Amino acid sequence: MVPAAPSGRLKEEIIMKRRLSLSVLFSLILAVIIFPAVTQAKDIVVGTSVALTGKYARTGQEQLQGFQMWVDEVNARGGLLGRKVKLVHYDDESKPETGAKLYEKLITDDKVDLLIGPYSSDVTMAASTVAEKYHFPMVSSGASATEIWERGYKNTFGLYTLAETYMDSILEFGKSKGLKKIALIYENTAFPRGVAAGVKDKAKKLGMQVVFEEEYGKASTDFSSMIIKIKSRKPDMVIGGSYLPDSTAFMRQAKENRLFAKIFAFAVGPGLPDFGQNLGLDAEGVMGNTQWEPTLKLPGVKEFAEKYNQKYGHEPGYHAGGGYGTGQVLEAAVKKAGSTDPDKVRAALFALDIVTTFGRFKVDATGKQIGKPAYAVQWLAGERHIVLPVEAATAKAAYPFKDWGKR
Amino acid sequence: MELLEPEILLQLLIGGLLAGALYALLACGLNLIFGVMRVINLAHAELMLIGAFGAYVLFHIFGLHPLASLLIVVPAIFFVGYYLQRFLIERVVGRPMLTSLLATYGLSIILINLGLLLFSADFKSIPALQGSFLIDELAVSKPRATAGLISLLLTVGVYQFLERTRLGKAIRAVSEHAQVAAICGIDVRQIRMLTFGMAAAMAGAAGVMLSVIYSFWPGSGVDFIQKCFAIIIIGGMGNFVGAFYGGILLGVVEAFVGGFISTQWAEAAAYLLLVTVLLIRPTGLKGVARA
Amino acid sequence: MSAPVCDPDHILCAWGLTRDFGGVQALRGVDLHVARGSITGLIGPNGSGKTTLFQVISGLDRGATGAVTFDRESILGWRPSQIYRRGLARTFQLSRVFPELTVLENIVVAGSRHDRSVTERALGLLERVNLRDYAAVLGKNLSYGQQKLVEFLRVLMSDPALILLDEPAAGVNPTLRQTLWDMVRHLNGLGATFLVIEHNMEVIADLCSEVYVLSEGEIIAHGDFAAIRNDERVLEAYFGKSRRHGAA
Amino acid sequence: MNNYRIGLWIGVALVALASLAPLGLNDYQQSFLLQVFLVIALAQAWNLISGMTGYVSFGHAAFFGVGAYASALLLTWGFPWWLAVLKSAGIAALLAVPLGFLTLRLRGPYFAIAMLGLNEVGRIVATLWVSVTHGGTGLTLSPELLPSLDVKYFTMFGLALGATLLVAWIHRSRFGLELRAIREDEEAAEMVGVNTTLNKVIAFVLSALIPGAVGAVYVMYTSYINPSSAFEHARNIEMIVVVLFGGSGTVWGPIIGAGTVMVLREMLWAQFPAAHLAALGVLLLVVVLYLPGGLVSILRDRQRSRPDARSGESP
Repeated sequence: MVPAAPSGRLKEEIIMKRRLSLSVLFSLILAVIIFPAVTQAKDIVVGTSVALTGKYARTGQEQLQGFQMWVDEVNARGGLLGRKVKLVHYDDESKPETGAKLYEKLITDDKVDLLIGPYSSDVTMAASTVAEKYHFPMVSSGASATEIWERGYKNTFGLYTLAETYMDSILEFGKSKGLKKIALIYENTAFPRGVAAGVKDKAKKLGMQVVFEEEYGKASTDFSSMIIKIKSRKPDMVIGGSYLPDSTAFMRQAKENRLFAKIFAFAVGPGLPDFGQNLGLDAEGVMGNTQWEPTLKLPGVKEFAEKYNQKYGHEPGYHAGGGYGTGQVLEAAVKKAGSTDPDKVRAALFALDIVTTFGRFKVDATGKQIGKPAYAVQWLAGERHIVLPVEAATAKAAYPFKDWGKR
Repeated sequence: MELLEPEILLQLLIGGLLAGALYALLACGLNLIFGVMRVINLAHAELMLIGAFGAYVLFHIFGLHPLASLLIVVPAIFFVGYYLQRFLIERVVGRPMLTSLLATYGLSIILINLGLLLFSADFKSIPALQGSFLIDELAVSKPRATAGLISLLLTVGVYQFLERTRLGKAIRAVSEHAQVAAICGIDVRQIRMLTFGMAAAMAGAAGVMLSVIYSFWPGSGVDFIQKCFAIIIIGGMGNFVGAFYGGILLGVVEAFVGGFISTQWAEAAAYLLLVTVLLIRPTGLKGVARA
Repeated sequence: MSAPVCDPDHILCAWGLTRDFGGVQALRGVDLHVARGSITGLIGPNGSGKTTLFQVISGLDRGATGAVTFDRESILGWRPSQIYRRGLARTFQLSRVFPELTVLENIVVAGSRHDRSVTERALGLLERVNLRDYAAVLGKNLSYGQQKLVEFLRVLMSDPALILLDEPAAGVNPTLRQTLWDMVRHLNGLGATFLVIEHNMEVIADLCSEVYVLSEGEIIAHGDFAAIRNDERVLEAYFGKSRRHGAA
Repeated sequence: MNNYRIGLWIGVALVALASLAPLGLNDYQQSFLLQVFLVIALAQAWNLISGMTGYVSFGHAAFFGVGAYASALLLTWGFPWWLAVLKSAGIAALLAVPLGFLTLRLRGPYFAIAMLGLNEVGRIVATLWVSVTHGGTGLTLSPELLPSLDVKYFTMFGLALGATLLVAWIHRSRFGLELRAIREDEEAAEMVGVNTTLNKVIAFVLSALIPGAVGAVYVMYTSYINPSSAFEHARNIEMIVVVLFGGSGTVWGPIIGAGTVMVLREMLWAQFPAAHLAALGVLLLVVVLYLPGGLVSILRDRQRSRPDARSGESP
């Protein structure tokens, strides 16, 4: 750390000049203080934040596209209460703290009329507290951890089937095949923990045994040590409380390490088209769950799926369906309330019992979804099919999972 | 306990060694830079990701196998590093440590966010090398084995280059005493550019190796750079061989902690190791304390 | 630890000081006694361990064994700041003013915390060496000679009983050098004791009542200048043919 | 009029403005200011240890995180908000005592990296200590537990003001002089009677106290905390950037830096998170390469290289 020698007179002058121009530049930056733009009073402004970057980016994007389709359609139909609907959205970077800040901004700065929740239970936990603070009802599309509705809040309304029930039908299926030993892995955040709690509970009821259980961090991409351990416990089923990137990485590394089980099932990941694209043939036979599929027989599903495919170039996953359904729920609630007054909208949401493109919407006194069933999917011949429950199935479940060596 | 079965221990060990070789490749480059320039390059992991995304682009546009893309990516990143040194790093050499830390940190933020704009935040992966070799009952992951061995070869190659060739000796001379080297007629500036280019190329190669093992996104660098810090502290700052052993050690420790405790603890291993080492030996294990 | 008793006439006593740097012995059992009120010289070839001895006595190097008694207290292992506050101050061979502190701050920082007149005193010292106009100049902007002088003034702030000077005149121009030696003499007159490392034998001869000669970590001679200048071993240490271990 | 007076008057004017601001601003603008104060307070804390003593900390967010978690837990256990703030600050400071003694033995890059490691260790503890922290899920605070926006605003303002005054006082004090001497040459400082260890540890503890309190108020503001938001690496960097941008080791630097960086962020963050960070990166490079003294050095450029400069004044 040797200090510079004192410079010559001329050099000092040059430095002074440079400093002057720099100071002008910085004062310019300072001068361009943009204070929040005023929103037009006549539009109904719907605010949301979704993950456009970070771990939940892929799913967040789908959800946002679902919202946007609803906004376009409702405006094409002449708007809501005769007013145009405008969507204000931000990127929460998959971070709960950013989500909380953004909902604060949406409510107090953008002064939105209606709120849609963020993607992931994680971010929703934080965002819902802000909504609660301002007594502002928020329809949450992408969250399903029961924990969210166990805090006595009155402003969070869920669409998704609860995380705890995600794996029920798959576990029952495993039981019917005489399987006993379960290896359970999950991310250390709200939703995956909810899934895991549900699995442990259900397994107990079914008399199955969790022989391996481990949490992992949100950024984990390396599961090899974990897989080596799982291998030594020789489980019949491997169940993951996961999102897309981790479930994909886990399956890839399972193959590399020749981990074998009769059933592989993951939350979120296998329900998305990307899972099959990324893993190719290795996705074959992997089970997962879904809130919704474009093949479901519900009003408007086919039309929505087609339009979505046209607009975005791929078939919608359940996050897109959820986004779209959320719009419909909001629409119904506002119509029922006859205004966008938060108190009236809240009352309407509590009272609502409708079937949207996404399925039935009915909540209990805490705002928790109780009307909607869960479905299990499986990747078969490069496509995603509903396999459980049997009434809604579009294909018969393949069993057991084919050993890596025999593919 | 089933974990103590030799087969599992062997699996963990192999996994750890292979991961360690990749860490070593990255950390040796970082230490090379520190040795010659006394600059801690916080953007080192982003140079690695340039390599990963390079391989990704080449694979998806030209269908080039990642191993083949090494031949294109590595020289390209050499030049990236060479000119980075010339136009940016050169200006902070010899200035206080904070200056170079912040300059390279600024560079790293810029690179990450350019990456986000270009590639979005989706996790990318290259489905090229997959599956495993079977040695008896032992499954050895193909991508990991390949990446580990190539990393090892490259690191050893660079080491031999530093030890044996004239240019390598010049680099070591500058690292040990820049002024004396200058007096002996070595073009120190040129050597610095070559060094940074070389270290960048090593990082780029590590990136290509990374791309066949893991999925990655523009923000993936953070974990790696922090692990590299731990490695160079353990191995001694500026010490090439130390960084190599440090990298291998971290890989093995992570694998065993992951195996015996949990993956979350494995992620913590680097920092716990780092803090412990600093508490026992304030200047690192083989450190040259030059502030 | 039972250190040998230091003669009350001696302000500083060292016995058997040994400093080992991983096999290289920089000091090997150094015995040194500095008489109260004296100006004692410390000479020896380059690399003989003079600066290491200063490092050990002033507490910056706490890896030595042996015993050091300053003013009847055993100070080996004390923090340098404790030793300084006890009344033993030193300067460095290469000037170490604080580059981003002003000259005044450079001097004030060495004063006692509770002394209200610290600033006045510091300005007074600057006055004496004609540096008062430089009070607000940053340390790094001084010439090297001025820096060495400021460093010397700095250690005077605590009224030290013993001052170790490590080549105080090296790199200082002749005028300032004279000012410096005059001040040393003046302070000595007021009762301060000095231990001085110096290469200029004329200065040593002129200034010092007693001289210690260090060679390869050992005291090979001591006494008045006349005595050591004729000592065989000293001559050999400086000019001798038999340079062991190639030490320069 | 001398610089000190001008600074004093500007300071008084700013304090008056900040105290009256809640009357004329909506909730959002008020919470924007709250965040500016947050950054100022953190930056001053960093300035106190790193700007003054030269020990560059890359992990001061560790104390922020500790304060945030302590406060979240204390609130859920029923403590009133002000007691939660005080206790959180105290916990952070207490933790800093042994940590200071351990880490401040390290020099240069070793200290910087050790602090970075410490921050990571904090994150790991918060992640793995599930029974207390709920691990990665984090803690949400029910709205009833939280004080009103005005209370949080003025508390954060108080912290920013307090931190600034503390730095200003230290700057002019003998303690500050000793810290700066340590920054310039630690051995020489020790050699002229400065107890460097004690001084460093005191500075370290003070600089941990502030983030502890700031974290405590922060969690009341966001009502949510998880390991990655409490021990966020970006927050460390933000402190450093803000201080360097404004001017390291000065009283006004962190304030000017915080103002500029926060306005820039407010313009960009919600719409263009990537662009916001990239801009921060460019800004950082510009400052580091062309303006090592920070913005303050533009405003006040006194090159005291000649004897005709005025005497007896601290910078």
